[in-house]
Amino acid sequence: MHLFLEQFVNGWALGSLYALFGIGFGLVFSTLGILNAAHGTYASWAAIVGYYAVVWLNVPFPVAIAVGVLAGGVLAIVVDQIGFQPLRAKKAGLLGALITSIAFWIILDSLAGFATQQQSLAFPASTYPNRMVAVGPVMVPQMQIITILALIICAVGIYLLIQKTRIGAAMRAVGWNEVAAGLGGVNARVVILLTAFLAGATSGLAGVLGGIATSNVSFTLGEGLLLKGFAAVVVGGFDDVRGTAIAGICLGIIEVFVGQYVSTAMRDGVTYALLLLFLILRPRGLFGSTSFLRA
Amino acid sequence: MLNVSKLSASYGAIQAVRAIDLSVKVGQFAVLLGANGAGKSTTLRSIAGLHRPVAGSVRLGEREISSLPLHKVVGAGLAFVPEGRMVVAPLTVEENLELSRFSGRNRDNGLIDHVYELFPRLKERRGQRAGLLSGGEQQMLAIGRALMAKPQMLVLDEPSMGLAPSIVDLVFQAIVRLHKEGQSILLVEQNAAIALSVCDYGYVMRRGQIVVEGTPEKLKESPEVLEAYMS
Amino acid sequence: MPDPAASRILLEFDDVVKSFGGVVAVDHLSAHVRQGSVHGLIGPNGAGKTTMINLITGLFHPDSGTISFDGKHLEAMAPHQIAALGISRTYQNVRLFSGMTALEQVMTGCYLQRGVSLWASFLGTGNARRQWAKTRDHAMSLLKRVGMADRADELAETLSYGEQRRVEIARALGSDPKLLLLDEPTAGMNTQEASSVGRLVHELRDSGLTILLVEHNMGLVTEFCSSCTVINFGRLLAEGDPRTCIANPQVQEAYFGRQNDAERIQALR
Amino acid sequence: PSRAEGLAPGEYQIGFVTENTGPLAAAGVSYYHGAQLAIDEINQSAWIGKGDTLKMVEKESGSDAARAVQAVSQFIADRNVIATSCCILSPVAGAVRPVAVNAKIPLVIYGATRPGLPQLPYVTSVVGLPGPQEVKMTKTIIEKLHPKTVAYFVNADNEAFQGRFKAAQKVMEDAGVKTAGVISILGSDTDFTAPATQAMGTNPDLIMVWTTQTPAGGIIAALRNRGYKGPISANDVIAPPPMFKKIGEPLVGVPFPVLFSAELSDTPEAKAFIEAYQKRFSALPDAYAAQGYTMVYYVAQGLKSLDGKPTRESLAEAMAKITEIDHNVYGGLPMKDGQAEFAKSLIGAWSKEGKVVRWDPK
Amino acid sequence: MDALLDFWAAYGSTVVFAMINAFFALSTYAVLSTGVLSFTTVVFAAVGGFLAAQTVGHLQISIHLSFLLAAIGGGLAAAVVAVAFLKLDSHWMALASLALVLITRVVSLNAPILTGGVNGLVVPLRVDPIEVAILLAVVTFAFYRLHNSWYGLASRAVREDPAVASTMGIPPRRIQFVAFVISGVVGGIGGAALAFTLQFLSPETYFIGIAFTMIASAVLGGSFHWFGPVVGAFVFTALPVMMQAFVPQIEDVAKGVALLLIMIFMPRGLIDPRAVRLRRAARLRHKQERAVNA
Ligand SMILES: Nc1ncnc2c1ncn2[C@@H]1O[C@H](COP(=O)(O)OP(=O)(O)OP(=O)(O)O)[C@@H](O)[C@H]1O
Ligand SMILES: Nc1ncnc2c1ncn2[C@@H]1O[C@H](COP(=O)(O)OP(=O)(O)OP(=O)(O)O)[C@@H](O)[C@H]1O
Ligand SMILES: [Mg+2]
Ligand SMILES: [Mg+2]
Repeated sequence: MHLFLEQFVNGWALGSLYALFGIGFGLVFSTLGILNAAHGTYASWAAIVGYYAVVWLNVPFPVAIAVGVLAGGVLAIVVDQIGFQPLRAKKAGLLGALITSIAFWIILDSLAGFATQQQSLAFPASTYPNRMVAVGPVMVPQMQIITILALIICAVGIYLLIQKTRIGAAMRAVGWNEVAAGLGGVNARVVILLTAFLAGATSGLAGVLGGIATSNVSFTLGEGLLLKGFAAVVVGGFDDVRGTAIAGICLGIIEVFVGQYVSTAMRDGVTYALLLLFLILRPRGLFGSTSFLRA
Repeated sequence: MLNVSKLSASYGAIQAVRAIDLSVKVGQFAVLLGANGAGKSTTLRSIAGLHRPVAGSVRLGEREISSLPLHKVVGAGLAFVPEGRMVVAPLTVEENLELSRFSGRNRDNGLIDHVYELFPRLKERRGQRAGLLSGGEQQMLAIGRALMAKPQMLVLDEPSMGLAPSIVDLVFQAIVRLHKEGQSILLVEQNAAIALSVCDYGYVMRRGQIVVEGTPEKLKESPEVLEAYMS
Repeated sequence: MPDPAASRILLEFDDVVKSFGGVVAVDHLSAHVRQGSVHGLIGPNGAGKTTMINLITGLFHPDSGTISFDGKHLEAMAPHQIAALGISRTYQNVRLFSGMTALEQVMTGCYLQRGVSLWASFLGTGNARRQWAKTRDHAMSLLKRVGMADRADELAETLSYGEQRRVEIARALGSDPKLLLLDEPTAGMNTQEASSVGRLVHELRDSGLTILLVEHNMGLVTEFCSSCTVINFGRLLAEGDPRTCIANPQVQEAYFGRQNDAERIQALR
Repeated sequence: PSRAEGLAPGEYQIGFVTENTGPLAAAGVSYYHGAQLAIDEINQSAWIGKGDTLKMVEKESGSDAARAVQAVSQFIADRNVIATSCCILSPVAGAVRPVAVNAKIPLVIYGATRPGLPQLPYVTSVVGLPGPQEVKMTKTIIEKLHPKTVAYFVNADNEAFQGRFKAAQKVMEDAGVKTAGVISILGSDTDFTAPATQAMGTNPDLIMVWTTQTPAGGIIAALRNRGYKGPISANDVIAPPPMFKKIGEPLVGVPFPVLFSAELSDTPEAKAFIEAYQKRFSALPDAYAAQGYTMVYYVAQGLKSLDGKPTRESLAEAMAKITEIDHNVYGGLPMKDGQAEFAKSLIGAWSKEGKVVRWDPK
Repeated sequence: MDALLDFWAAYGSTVVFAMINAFFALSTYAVLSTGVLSFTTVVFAAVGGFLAAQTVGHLQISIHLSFLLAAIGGGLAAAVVAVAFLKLDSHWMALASLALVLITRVVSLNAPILTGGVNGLVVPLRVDPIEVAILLAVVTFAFYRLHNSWYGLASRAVREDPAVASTMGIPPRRIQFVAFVISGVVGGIGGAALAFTLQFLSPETYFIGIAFTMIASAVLGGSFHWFGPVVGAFVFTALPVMMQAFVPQIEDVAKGVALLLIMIFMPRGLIDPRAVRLRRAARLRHKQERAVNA
C-alpha cells in the first residue's frame, strides 16, 4: 500500500509534466493549427537557459524558473515569426508547418547540443528545493509537489483565459482563420505572438521543472516530453485544456504502474497499447472535442 | 470618404482588376454591378485589405489604407461583409459579434442589441457555434459583425445572397436607414433592381474594368445594365 | 411528357426528425417529390432545407422517421451508397475540390459512370482508355451546358463565385443521377444568369431528371417549379402548387415578413 | 578496390566516422579527441618512421547506421584513405562491417561491444568486451560487502549493458546472492523517481546499475534523493569527470570497473597520454578517449610493420597479425583474433573531492 | 567515365539510401494522398524488413522472392491496421499511428526470435543497387499509373473533401483502405531494401528516424504529385551529405536551415502541380483576352 501510494504520487508528478508540456503544445495545435515538432526543444532550451542562469549568475530558484519560462516563450515567438509566419500568408496548411517545425527541431536541437557541449547537465543540488516532505503516510520530494501545483495553476489559468475572456475568443478566432478574425477587428499578429509566447512559456515551465527534477538538462529533454505531451493532447480532446491535464496525469500514472506491476521492458508497449485501445474505443478522445463545421 | 484610384489587382499572373477609379463621397450610397467574374469581389477585397492590390491607391478620408493590415483597416473605420461570409466557425454567435470589441473600438453595449433586433434569429442562436449556422444565418452574422464595428464606411459584397425575401427586405431597410443616418456605403449586389432603387450612384464592371458609371436613373437606361439585369 | 402531378412518388419523407443538441432542425416532417417534377423547397433561413438535403444524401442520419427513394430506405445508408442509387447534389456554400481544374471536378463527378473497374483503369487497358476519353468528352459537354467550357482547364478555385456554382452543377450532373438536389444554385447570379439556370433545370427535367430545388428567388420558383414544399422551423407549412403555396398567409408571414408588403417585394424582384 | 595503389606517399589517411552529435555525442567527442591526440603524437615523434605521417579525415554519423554506411563508403572511394574506424553502437558497426569487408579496407571498431564483430583480416576491434571487468568487480563486491540480495537496473534496449548485467548476475547467483528485482529502463528515459521507488521497494542489500550514462546518473541521483542509503555499484559510464560535476555527492563511493582512468592508471604511457590530453583539451581523458587513442596507434603499428608502399589489403593483413598493441595506456593490450583483450582492470570510485580513487568500501 | 565511377564509389551508397527513402516517402504519400497523415510506414517497413531478413536467413530463399514476401507482408499488415484505424479522425489517426510505431519498437525489442531483439539481426545477403533502382522505377511507374487512373482522381477528391466525395459515390473509407494497402506494400519493399542494404537490423533501424525522414521527404518534395516524394527523398538524403562537405562543423544546423528555406519559399513542396496549373491558367487567360480584344 505504501509503495502503491508512493508510485501513485510519482506517476502523478510525472504526468503533470506531460500535461504541462501538452498544454503548451496543444495551445498552438488547437489555436494556430500547427503540429509543432519543435515544441520539445522549447522545453530543452528553457531548462538550459534556466541552468545557465543558476550556474553563471547564481540566481535563486524562482528566478531560474522565471528565466527558463521566459526563454521558452521568447523562443516560441522567434520560431513562429521566422518559420510559421511566411507559411500563413501562403496557406501551406498543417503539413507545411509540420515540416517547417521539423526543420526547427533539427536546428534547435543541434544548437542545444552545442550549448551543453553534448552533455547532460543537472542543476546543482543546493540550488533547488530537494528535500522530501511528509504528506500523510508518504514522503514526497519537494519538486514533485511544485510540479503538481504548477500544473493545476496553469491548467486552470489557461482554461479560464481561453474559454472565458475576450483574448481567449480572439485566440480561437485567429486560430480558425486570420482573415475572419481580422474582419472582426482582431490584430491577428499580436494574438499569434501572445499565443506562441504562452505556449512556449508553459512548455518551458515543464522543461525547467522536468530538467531539475530528473537531473537531466540536455537536448534530449524535450523529446521525451514531446511524444507524451502529444498523446495527452490528443487523448484529452485537443481543444480542451482540462482534457489535456487529466489525460497527461493518467498517462504518467499508467506508465509508472505498468513499470511497477507489469514490466518495465514492456512499459512503453503497454502504455501505448492502452492508448491505442482507448482511441479505437473512443475515437474522439476524452472530452470529445465538439465539431464546429457542418456537413 | 472613399477614394480608389488606378487600382489594379491580380492573382499571380491573372489580372482581375485593371486600373479602376471609383469613389464614394461622405454619406453617399454607391453600388457596383457586373456579371459573374467581372471583378467586383476582387475590387472590394482589395479595398477592404483582404487582398493586396498590385497598383493604385485606396484612401479612406485622408488616409491611405491599401497597405494597412486588415485589423487596422477595420480600425480606420471600414467594415466589410465579404463574399462567402467568413464567420469564425469555432466561436459562438455572440463571441463573433463581440470580437470587434477586442480592437477596443466600441464599448457600446447597445450595439449588440441593435444587431439582435435586426436579426432576431441570431439572438435565438447566440450560444451556437457560428460554423453550425445555416447559410442564411451565417450571412446575417457577417452583416451583424460589420455593423458591430460602427464603421464610417460600410462595404458589402452581395449581402442578400442566401437570405430569404423577408430578411433581404430587412437588410435593405437597415442599409437604407444607415444611409439616411449619414453612413457611407459601397455595395455589390446581383439584384440590380433593388440596388438601383436605393442607391445614389452606380458603377458597372466588365472584365476588370468600369464600363459605365452614373446616377441610378442613367444606369437603368444603359444597355449594359438592361441586357444583364432587366430581362 | 408525363404529367408530374400524377406521376409516382420518387422521394418520400415520412415523419422525419433531426435535431442537433437543442435545435430541432427537421421536426416530424413528411413530404414527397414526384418523379419527373421540378420540386421547390422553400422556407426562411434556418428552416431546415439544407438539413433535409443532408439527410437525403446520407451526410446526416435522421433521429427517427424514414426517407425512401424509389422504394428503398435511405436512413441507414452511407452517402456513397445513396449516390450510387442515383442521387446527386450541389452545396449551398460551393464545395469544390482545391487543386483540381474545372474539368477534373466534373470528371470526379462522373466517378460512378466510369464504366471500368479501378483495377482496369490502373492497368490502362484499351477499354479503360476508351472509357476515360468518353467520360472526358461527357464532362466537357456538361461544362458546355453550364457555360463553362472555355474555363475547363482552369483551377476551379480561381473562378469567381458564380462561375464556381456552375461548375458544381456540372459536377453533380456527372453521375447521371435520377434525382438532383440543388441547394440555392442561383445565389450570387444576376437575373439573367439565374434564369439561364432555370432553363437548364427545365432541360434536365425534360431529359427525365427529377429535381429538388432549394431557392430563395421566388420568381424562379414560381416560374420553373411544378410543385413545392414550404417549411418553417423544420415543420411543414404548405405544399402543392407554387403560386398557391406562396399566397398562403402563413407562408407570407413566415417568408415575406410581418410587414407583409408583398406587393412591394414582388415589384422589387 | 584496386584504388589503394594510388595512395599519396608518406601521408596516410584514417577515415574516422565521428559521433559528435546525436544521442551518444558526449562519448563520441571523447573518442574523437583521443584519436586526434594520437595522430599528433605519432606525427611529431615520427613514430611510424620512413617519413610516414597520418592524417585523420572525419565524417559525422550521428549514431545513425545509414549515415555511417554512407560515410564509410565515401572514405572507401577516397584513394588516400587507407583505414577506417567507426561506431559506438553495435547495430551501426554491424551495418558498416560488410561494407568494409567488401571493399577490403581495414575497419577498426572503437565503441561497439557486441562480441563477434571482428572479421579478420579487415575488421578489428579495440573495445573491451563485457565480461572480465564486470566479473572482477562483482567478485570484489561480494567479498567486501556480503550482500544477500541485489536489485539490478539494466538497459532493455542496449545489448552491451545486457551482456554486462548478465555477467554480473551470474557471478552473484553462483555465489548465492539472490536477485531481488531487475528493473529495466530504456536509454531515452529521463525520469527515474518511479524506477528508484520500485528498486527500493524490493529492499535489496545492494543495487547494481548497468545502464548507459545519462540513465546511470539519473538513477543514482534519484535513489539517493529518495533516501536510499545502501550500497550502489555502477559501471564505467560514471567515470568521466563531467558526470561528477553533474551528479556530485550521490556518486561518491559508488564502485565501477575501469580499464583506464585518468586518476588511477599509472603506466608511463598512460601518464604521458593524460598530460598531453589535458594540455590539449583542458580536460582529463576518459576511457573513451583512451580507446580512440588506442585505435590510432593500432593502425600506426600496422603501417610501421610494413615495408614499402602499403595497400589497404597489406595493412589489413599486417594489423591482423598484431598480437599486442605496443603503445597503449592499459599496461599491456593483447589482440586475439582481431579483438582487444584487456588483462588488467581497476575498480574506481569518486571521492568527496571529486577525484577518482581506488574503491574502498569503508 | 572515370569521374562517374569515382562519383559512384563515393556517393553510390547515398544514392541507394535515397532510393530506399523514396520507397518510404512514396509509402507515406500513398496514404497522404487520400488525406491521411500516418506514420505506420515505419511499421510496414519493419514487417517487410524482418520478414525478408528471416526468410532469407532461415529458409534460404532468393532475394527476389523475399522482396515479394516483404511486399505481401507489408500489405497484409497494412490491411489489418487500416481496419482498426479508419474509424479514427485525422489527428487521432496520426497519434494512433505514432503509438503503433512505438509499440513496434517494444515488440521488436522483446521478440528476439523474430527480430533478433536487442542484439539485432545479421542479414546474410546484399541487394544490388541496380535492382533497387529497377524496383523503384517499377513502383514509381505504378504511382504514375495510379495518379492518372480513376483511383487517383477519387483519392484526390477524398483528400480535399471526403464528405463531398462520398456524395458523388466515392467511398472514402474504401479508397483510404486501398491507400493503406498500397502504403503497406511499398513500405514493406522499402523495409526489405533497407534490410538488404544495411545487412544488420536492430530495433532502432525501423523507428522514429524513418518516420521523420519519410514524412519530411514526402512533403518537401511535394505531397500533391507522385513524383514529389521521390524528389524529396533524394534531396532529403543528399542534404546532410552536402552539408557535411561544405560546413562539417554545423552540418545539422545547416541541414535544418536548408529544409526551412525550402519550406518557406515552396511550402507545398518542390513539385507542386497546383502552382503549375495556376501559371498555365494565367497563360490561358491572357490568350483568351487577346482573342477577345482582337
Ligand atoms: N483566387 C483566385 N485566383 C485566381 N483567379 C481568381 C481568384 N479569384 C478570382 N479570380 C478571377 O478573377 C476574376 C474576377 O473574380 P471576382 O471574384 O472578383 O468576380 P465577381 O465579379 O465578384 O464575380 P461573382 O459575381 O461571380 O462573384 C475572375 O475571372 C476569377 O476567375
Ligand atoms: N450540424 C449542426 N449542428 C447544430 N445545428 C445545426 C447543424 N446543422 C444545422 N443546424 C441548425 O439547424 C437549423 C436548420 O439549418 P439548415 O441549414 O437546414 O437551414 P436552411 O433551411 O438551409 O437555411 P438557409 O436558407 O439559411 O440555408 C439552423 O438553425 C441551424 O443553425
Ligand atoms: Mg463576387
Ligand atoms: Mg441552407
